Amino acid sequence: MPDEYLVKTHIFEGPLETLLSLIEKRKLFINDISLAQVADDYIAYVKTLENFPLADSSHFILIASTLVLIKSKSLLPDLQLTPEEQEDIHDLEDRLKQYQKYKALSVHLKERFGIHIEYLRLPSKEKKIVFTPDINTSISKIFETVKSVIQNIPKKEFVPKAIVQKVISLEEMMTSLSERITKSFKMSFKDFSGHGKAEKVNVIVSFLAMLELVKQGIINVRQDADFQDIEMETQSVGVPRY
Amino acid sequence: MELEKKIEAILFYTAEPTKVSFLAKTLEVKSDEINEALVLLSKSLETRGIKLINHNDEVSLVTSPELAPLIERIIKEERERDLGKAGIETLTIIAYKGPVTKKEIEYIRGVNSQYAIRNLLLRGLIDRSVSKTDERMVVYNITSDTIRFLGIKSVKDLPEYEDMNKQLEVSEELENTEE
Amino acid sequence: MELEKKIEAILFYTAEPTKVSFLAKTLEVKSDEINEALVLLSKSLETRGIKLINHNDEVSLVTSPELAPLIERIIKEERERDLGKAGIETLTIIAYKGPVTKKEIEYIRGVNSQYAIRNLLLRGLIDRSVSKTDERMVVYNITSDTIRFLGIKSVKDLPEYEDMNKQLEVSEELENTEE
Repeated sequence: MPDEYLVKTHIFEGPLETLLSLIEKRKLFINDISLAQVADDYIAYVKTLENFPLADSSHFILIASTLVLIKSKSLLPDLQLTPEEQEDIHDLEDRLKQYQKYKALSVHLKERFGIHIEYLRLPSKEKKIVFTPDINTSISKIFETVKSVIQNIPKKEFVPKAIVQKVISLEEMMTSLSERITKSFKMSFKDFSGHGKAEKVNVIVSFLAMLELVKQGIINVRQDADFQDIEMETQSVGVPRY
Repeated sequence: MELEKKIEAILFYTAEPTKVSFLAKTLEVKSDEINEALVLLSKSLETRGIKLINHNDEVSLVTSPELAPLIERIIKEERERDLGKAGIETLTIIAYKGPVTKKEIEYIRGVNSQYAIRNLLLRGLIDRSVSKTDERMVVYNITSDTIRFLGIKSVKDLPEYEDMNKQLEVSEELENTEE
Repeated sequence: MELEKKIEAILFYTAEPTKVSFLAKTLEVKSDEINEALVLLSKSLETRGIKLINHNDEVSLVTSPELAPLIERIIKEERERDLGKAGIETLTIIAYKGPVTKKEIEYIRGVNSQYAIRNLLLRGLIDRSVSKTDERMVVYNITSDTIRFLGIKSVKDLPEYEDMNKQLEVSEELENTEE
């Protein structure tokens, strides 16, 4: 295992922990408003985690996608969320609240653990050793046991090999988006994101990238009706700011 | 002779966590009677240098927590104390929420908790058992050793323990009615 | 805190006859004070399941003499008890892998094994010795009594010994790959 991994894991914070610390830094309560507020900071952090070699990076991206939903909803109040998406949002709030609670409780344990240990009596020498096998002390039982013990030994590859599908990075998506928009100033979000074909995460990252471009004033978006495709066009054709 | 005297002698002799059912069988009384006697024994030890701890139907005699510095003066080997952040967090969830599955722990922490769980198992701070409600599920609980390391008499002595359990029950009820 | 509480905790913990002079030194008081406290302690234990004995200026805590038959019964119970899953697994690993350290056993089983090892030692199924390659390490082997009981001449006669022994090999760095 490369040393680099070890170093990284020591400073590693999980996605919920990251998100919670962003909220707590701003002294906010956990709700959709505060989550929308910290979404950008969180995504900026996730960007720094690119090429993070662990399965956990997918946890980060999935939470990022829920945050994008929350943020989109706050920017576009008319945006209709599916019951599944609403559930995702509710779920994230709930998990964060639980995590916050346990994190606070863990302070109590940390303060107590190993400080005032209650000691058992040492193994007494007055106990006499008497040879007392039991019914299982037999060759056949021992042979049967050794086989099952060997089967359960943790494999040397204890680290879960990231079987994560390659999730398109935010950066790549932004570049691709701005390039394609300068080529044809009008295009639809559906065409761009490959909605229906691409992974859900990629669609969300596309959407996020689009919102980011709107914010930076590079493109305009228009959605004529709920659930209809979103039209994107550049404000100043041929003058990309990148 | 009073039951609590006999229990004290047995626990003194065994010098490790001992099941209430074993005491009942050996002393030929019901577990309820053992539990009543344990309450009396615990009370009578209040002013003494040793204490009774009770966890998951296992009891043991231990030195008083406030005497830890004294005992440590006569222990030769250094004790490892640092569990790390992941270890403490995972132990907290298991202490307050146990019996709990790996999946539940990971849901709350938002990260893979395999190493943290394994490390706690190796240190004897948690144990693994089959869920009482679903035999296919493996659940984790803290051990009597954790109680000793925390310097408490029972998991109920943890700050906010009762509150947490009440809250958990309420949220579980809500979940059930939602379904 | 009262001296007798401290003395009680030390005697409880050490579980062997302890010199009054050692108590005086550890508690940083005069031997006379220790002796006075011992009288008080002895008195407070009168109604308890444990007693203080003082022999040639060596003191220790023991179970009350009138409870001796009870303790005899416990000893018998302990010896007749099944080894349990933890016991048989630990014995198996020591048989196929001995000489083996506690840490290796725990790494292979994935759980703390101190109580299982202690029980196997008391039952005379395994013994402990100092490693030939590293004097600071304690290693475990099955006893010659166990080998004889199994009806073999040496552990090498266990089925598929070489193969199983190799498969029980654990990697050098044991743990430490923690979060």
